[in-house]
Amino acid sequence: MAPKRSFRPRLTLALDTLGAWTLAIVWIAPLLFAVWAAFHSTSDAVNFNLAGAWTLDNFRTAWDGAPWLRYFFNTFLLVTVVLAGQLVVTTLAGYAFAQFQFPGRDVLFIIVLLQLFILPEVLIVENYVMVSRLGMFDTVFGIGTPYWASAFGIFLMRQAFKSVPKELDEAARIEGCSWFGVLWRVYVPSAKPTYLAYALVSVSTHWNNFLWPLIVTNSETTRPLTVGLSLFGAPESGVNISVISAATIMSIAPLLIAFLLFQRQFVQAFLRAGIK
Amino acid sequence: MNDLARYERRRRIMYGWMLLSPALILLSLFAFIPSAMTFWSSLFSRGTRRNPSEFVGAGNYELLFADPTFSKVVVNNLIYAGVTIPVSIIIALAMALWANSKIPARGFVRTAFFTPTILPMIAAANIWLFFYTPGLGVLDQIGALFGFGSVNWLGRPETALWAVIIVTIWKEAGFFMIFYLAALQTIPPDLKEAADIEGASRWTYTRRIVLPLLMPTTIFVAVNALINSVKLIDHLFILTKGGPSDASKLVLYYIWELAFSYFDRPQAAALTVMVLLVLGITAAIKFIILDRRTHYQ
Amino acid sequence: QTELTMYYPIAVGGALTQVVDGLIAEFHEAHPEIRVNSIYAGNYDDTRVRVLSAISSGDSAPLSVLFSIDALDLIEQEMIIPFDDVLETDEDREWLDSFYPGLMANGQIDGQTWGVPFQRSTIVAYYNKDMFSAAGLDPEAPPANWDELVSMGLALRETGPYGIMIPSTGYPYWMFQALATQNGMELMNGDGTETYFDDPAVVEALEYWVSLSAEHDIMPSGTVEWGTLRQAFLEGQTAMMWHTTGNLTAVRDEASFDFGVAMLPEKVRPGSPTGGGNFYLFEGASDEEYRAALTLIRFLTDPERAAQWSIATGYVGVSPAAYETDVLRAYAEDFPAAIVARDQLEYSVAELSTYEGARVRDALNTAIQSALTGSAAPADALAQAQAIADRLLAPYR
Amino acid sequence: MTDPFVHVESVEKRWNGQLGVEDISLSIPRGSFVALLGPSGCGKSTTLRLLAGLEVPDSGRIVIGGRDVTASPAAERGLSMVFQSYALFPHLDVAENVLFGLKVRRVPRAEQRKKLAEALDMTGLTGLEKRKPGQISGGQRQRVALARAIVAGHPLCLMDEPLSNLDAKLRHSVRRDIKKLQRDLGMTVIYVTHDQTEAMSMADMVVLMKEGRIEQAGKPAELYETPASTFVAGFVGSPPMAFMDAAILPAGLTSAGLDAVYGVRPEHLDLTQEGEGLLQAVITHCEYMGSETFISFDVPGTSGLTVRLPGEVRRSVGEAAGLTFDLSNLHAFDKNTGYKLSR
Amino acid sequence: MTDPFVHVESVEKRWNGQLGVEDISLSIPRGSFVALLGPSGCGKSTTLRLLAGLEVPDSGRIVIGGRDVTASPAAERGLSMVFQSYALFPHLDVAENVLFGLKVRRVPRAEQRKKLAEALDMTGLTGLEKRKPGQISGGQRQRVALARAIVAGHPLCLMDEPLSNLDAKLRHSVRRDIKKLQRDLGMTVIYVTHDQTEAMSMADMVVLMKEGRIEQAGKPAELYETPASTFVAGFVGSPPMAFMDAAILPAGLTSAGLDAVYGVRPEHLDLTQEGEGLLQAVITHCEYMGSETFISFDVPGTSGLTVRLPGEVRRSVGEAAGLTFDLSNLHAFDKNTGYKLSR
Ligand SMILES: Nc1ncnc2c1ncn2[C@@H]1O[C@H](COP(=O)(O)OP(=O)(O)OP(=O)(O)O)[C@@H](O)[C@H]1O
Ligand SMILES: Nc1ncnc2c1ncn2[C@@H]1O[C@H](COP(=O)(O)OP(=O)(O)OP(=O)(O)O)[C@@H](O)[C@H]1O
Ligand SMILES: [Mg+2]
Ligand SMILES: [Mg+2]
Repeated sequence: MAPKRSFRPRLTLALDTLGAWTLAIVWIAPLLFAVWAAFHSTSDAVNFNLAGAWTLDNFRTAWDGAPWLRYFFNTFLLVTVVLAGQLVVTTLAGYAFAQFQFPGRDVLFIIVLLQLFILPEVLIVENYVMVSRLGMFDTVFGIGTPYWASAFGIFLMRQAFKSVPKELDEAARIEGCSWFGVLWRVYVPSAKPTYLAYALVSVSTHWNNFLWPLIVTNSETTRPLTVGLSLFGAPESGVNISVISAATIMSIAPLLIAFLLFQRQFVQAFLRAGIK
Repeated sequence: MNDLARYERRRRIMYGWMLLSPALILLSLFAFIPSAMTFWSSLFSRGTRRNPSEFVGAGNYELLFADPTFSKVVVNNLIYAGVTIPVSIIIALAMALWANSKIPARGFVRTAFFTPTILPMIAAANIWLFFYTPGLGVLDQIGALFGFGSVNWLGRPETALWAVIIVTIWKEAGFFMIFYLAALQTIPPDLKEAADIEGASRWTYTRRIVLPLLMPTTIFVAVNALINSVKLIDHLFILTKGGPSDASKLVLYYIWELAFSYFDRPQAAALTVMVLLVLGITAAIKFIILDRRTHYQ
Repeated sequence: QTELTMYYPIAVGGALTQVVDGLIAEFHEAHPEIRVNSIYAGNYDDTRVRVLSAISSGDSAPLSVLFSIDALDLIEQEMIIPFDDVLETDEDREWLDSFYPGLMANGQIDGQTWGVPFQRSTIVAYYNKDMFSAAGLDPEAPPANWDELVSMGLALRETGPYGIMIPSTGYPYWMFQALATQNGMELMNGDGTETYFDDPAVVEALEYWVSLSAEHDIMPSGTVEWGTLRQAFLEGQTAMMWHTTGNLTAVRDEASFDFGVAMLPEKVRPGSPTGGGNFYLFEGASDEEYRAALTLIRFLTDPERAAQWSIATGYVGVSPAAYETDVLRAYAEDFPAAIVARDQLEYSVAELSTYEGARVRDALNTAIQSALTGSAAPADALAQAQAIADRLLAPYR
Repeated sequence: MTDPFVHVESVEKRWNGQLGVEDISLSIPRGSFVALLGPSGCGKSTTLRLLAGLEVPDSGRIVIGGRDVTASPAAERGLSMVFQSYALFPHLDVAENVLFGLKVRRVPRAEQRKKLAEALDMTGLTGLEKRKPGQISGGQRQRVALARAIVAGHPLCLMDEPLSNLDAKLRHSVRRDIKKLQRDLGMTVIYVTHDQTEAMSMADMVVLMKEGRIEQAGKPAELYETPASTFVAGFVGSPPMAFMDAAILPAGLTSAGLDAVYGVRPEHLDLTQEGEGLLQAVITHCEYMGSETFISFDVPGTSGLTVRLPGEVRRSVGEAAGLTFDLSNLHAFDKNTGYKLSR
Repeated sequence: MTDPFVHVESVEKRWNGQLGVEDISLSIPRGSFVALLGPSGCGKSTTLRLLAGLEVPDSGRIVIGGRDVTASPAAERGLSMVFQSYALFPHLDVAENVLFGLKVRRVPRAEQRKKLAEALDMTGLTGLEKRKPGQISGGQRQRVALARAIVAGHPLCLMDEPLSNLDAKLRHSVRRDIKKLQRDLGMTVIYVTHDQTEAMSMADMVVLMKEGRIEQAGKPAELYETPASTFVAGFVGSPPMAFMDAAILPAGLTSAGLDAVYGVRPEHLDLTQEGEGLLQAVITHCEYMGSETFISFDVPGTSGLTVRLPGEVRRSVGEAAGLTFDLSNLHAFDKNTGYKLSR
């Protein structure tokens, strides 16, 4: 016979479970409905005809309705360019802030942190002028470069590099590494969880970014998914809910599937990087 | 021998600046210079064929204050921030506590909470549009089951902003949950055990230990939520376009409209300057006051 | 070979894209020396942003289709040039006279022509004949005036669906212009420097609109969504809707019931504003590009093409000659709804167009929406809109 | 009282089928100081946590103060606990940390103040009331944890390696303080450690554990002088007991036969000239400790042969020497099971 | 070679004006094992880091192997270092960690392989090549750090408290391994520790530091038997030397006058019946250690009076007893400066 805990903890667990499940279902419901609508004809969808036949027509219509492949490619290129630039810039700056003592460093750091609050979104007008002036209007670099010097990234990298034990740095130096060698062989590998978490944040942010690309893209050849989706979803003459749901599902599918497959690692990366 | 130390120092300074230069150049190009330019252009009137641009000082600001839409969007944005920030924080906290407890199907619950976060706001808005549409929408259909009449959620000034707020909370809470979850996992389990032995109830433990220890996270999340309440407007493009009668128009959307729809860059600049000012004050409060206070270690 | 970049205000890849792409392909065949690169940029507002962005960042965009009512602002921003600067031959000038005058109204300013009509529409009333029958109404006799609209609406409401839906998001001012015109009052003067939002006839028009839901309950309260209205009509939520003729083909393709198209009802006169997009020529291109652009515009607006376009989309054929073509005649024979828009052109007025157009329209939109949503009395709302318009327009008078 | 204060009866706990602890039975008299000793992973913490009520046993019975508490939650067992990491609440100051339990139990303010003053006084923390745990040293943190345990006034206090985060010097002095506190307050303390010195010097009773089971329980001297197995013999004492195969000893010297292994403590070994003594050996290490020198030897068939000699003794590594010992000081164990052979 | 291998000449290092170390002069012969000993914060690590080239001295000169390296970067000094935390790269496996330096220096593959095999063999790590530091035990991590230091083949190896993260048992065995490696490879080792047992048992020369200065340097027995000051006397030996004011000793017993303080080691104190002996004392602690028992006493005017007795001795706390000692075993120090009084 095994001694059992009293009744109270089991009751709380039951209440917790009930609460958590309810909230979870409420939270996921919109997405489920969108999926449902995407696979049904419009009238079945809006009338909740549970017997309605499942169909792929909406996807066919949506797929033919816009150059999605191009949009996917653009978005993919965009997140790659943004991430690559961010990794280089934030690594260098984070390293400087974490490991180099020089006058003015702390003031500079505060200035960088200020940028956390000077949102690129708020500066759309002048940034748009700047991007035009630099000849980057309607290019993937035009969308990407303003995000390269991410203050959040610099902050994270500094944090990660600071938490690398000083001994590792010194051991590498004794073994003959230059400052770059130390950065490359010690700091960068040690900050891997942070890189991973940051990459995830960056990719999902820029996969989802809308306002800025809306403003600086002009053509199909640069337009990312989100802007494409918004154009697709707001035609002059009216919308078809099922087709829009299909397009929406289609455009979120890659990220959603990636997330569902890797959600454990995704969440873990966040937790391990200790972002807070 | 002092030369040695001095040489070493100089080398470090050089490297430091070298490493920082890409970031500084980019920050200047896309944050600091544009900020300054925004301020500068907010001092000039708009140039048209009839009235060339001229220096007007605070003129644009005066115009803005005279503009009823301006006060409307400010009030809207205050409501938007005032509701989305606390509500999404509270929901995120509840989610994190649940997602961190030993309930069945925890993986599903976590995924459900977090999934909205990875959707583009534009896509989320499309989905919610389907929810809100009067007559056809899911909300109305559910309401009909309980005998409520059709409600035009996005089409009525009383409800439009709230409809937008709900979408924002839905999108944000899961994201904030992750930060709380991370923070919860850094709380050593023996604190809970120590409290158990002292006879603290779950509620006491949560209130007296967990919440205070989560304070830095709460501040971080609150600042993020505040920033989002300024920048998260993508769904307006799909859901309401700021209507009806500006009932759901937010500041950034208005900036966009001023600049790209009305071609009134100076007004947009003036409004931008005010937003930057508010954000700057927030930044100061965060860095100077809050960060100092929460460093208990 | 001359390269032309043309911005076009439709959602990429929609049904319309294929039509436009088809037309361009035909053009390429006919004029191999010109290459047209068309960029589909979404709705009118988005497209305008796109074009202006492109131009201010130094790209050349010699021609584009933009909102017909943007002309004044575009002139004011010194963005467009008049067609008169490019026309060379008498034949060219004749071509300019071949359009319906109603469609030219918005594009002719200060004695010059700045816009040439292409993707033009007007508002028509779509109605569900099956529902009319079900409510005991004659499916061939849609309401001809305001009172009939209400009485028929009430009859229809008896059987369940709403009687009518007039969209009040997207372009509320446009719908409202129809009502005001029917009540005998235009909303602005020809120069775009005056508006008459607080005129009693205008106020009465708004009161009528509001009464449809508030008093008679034949229209849902709150605003009616432009984007989802077609869906609502197709789903049988309403027996009538006012919408752009541009929707005609889509409704025809999707409707599972018998539907009719009618002119809008009259109060003191019949009336509807025109709408839609014009071709504009933008500053900063070379003469050669302007010539090529003109060639393209003439190609796309010639009667054969205009007829084809009208059939494919439901938009109005831009010249009387278009309706004389065999294809369109045959089509109209088969589908009489297709010429309702043309017939209505006789009564149509220019779309609301002033300096500071976007803001003035927004002010009016806001007034309309506040009245419809019950947050302000029509008279007060319109008075406020008029005040804003006065303030905005003062510098231009 | 004849009844033991804490009584554990064949308690067992498994982690997903894997062994945690098994067949743990203990009787602990009121007021005694019991050390749970053993190598890492042997189940010391698990045992303590079962006692504390932080884990529920799979089977068995736990009685504290005459009350069966097997299924009671931690708070109802009337005990306090000091954690290895101290488990101080980082956002509360010293006073609040100490008073946490009293506040939870809504003890009146005045009494709180009185008890706080007492506890701080006893632990020498007076004056640090307003500091946060992050602002005091490791040793002081340790004392706060103690004060928190004291203030509750429970007769039973459980401690899980409370000294392992302190450095050697401090450990020694806090050890004495804990012992003194326990004696002065008459508390019953169950103390987990993996350091045999700590267990031997502080405890009235040492419970040596191995792989989830109790290997031997008894007074410190019992474990040292009559170890129940080679494991106990090798774990207790520093340097530990050396072992020799029966086979390498001069024939006829012992009676237990070749299946035995003999243990001898360093203080019972003597150095002789090369060629003399019972064993011939080569010096492998020579460690000078100030008051004494340890010399270790390598002899095939033995392990850990070490001689303890007073003062400094200079011998080079590699030198040969003889070793001798008194047979009465040998401990005989079964070669296969490791358990003591009754002589 | 008559020249010392490592030569440090009045080196000084300040941190923002605050003292780090001062006037450090040392001569270390090739192949010797030197321990830097001292309490926390006395400047041991700083001295080591100055030697390693991780810090630049404010003044003074450092010569290694006849080459003035005062201004050379760490990598060019031809030395290896073992850190307290081992400083293993967590993302590299054991083999990669050991070979890190060779890879940085682009040593040919074949040679890398050969040296790796040797070093792993020497440290008993063979078979663990592919494990990450997180997947091996503390003791094994320590060995990886050693292997990394060995593989470089430098004649000088600096170690900063390399054993302090290990538990008592392991510490003892690794201590021996390090000593053996050093002897076998003929390396010169400079070893930082705050544990006097470690320093005494391993080093050929102990450098005892205090507040940034060298207090006494010499052979272990020198420090134990002729401590230069009360600080040295109290730091070396366990339990440490006890001190008695001259005033409490029976008058006329000693010659140095009342300004002296006398030190006596536990092994030189003897217990007598109450009322007999030179001092009358009360027992405050009684710690049984298996082979011996330490009994501590409280006598006004003395500190740390402890007697070392063999085996188990049962005396109760609070009991009275007499103490006696041989005068020749007393160490006399100046009461004010703490320095040794020449007899
Ligand atoms: N929560 C747990 N889940 C699974 N296994 C556990 C858990 N806690 C302990 N164990 C296992 O039970 C055994 C005993 O662990 P316990 O913590 O009691 O050892 P210990 O003697 O305290 O060791 P240490 O000296 O390292 O603290 C170990 O094998 C351990 O891996
Ligand atoms: N980087 C530094 N900046 C400022 N002060 C320092 C620095 N490193 C050491 N110090 C100071 O120099 C003195 C000597 O420090 P050091 O680390 O050498 O001591 P230690 O003997 O190694 O002590 P421990 O045993 O605690 O490691 C200390 O007072 C310390 O505070
Ligand atoms: Mg344990
Ligand atoms: Mg140190």
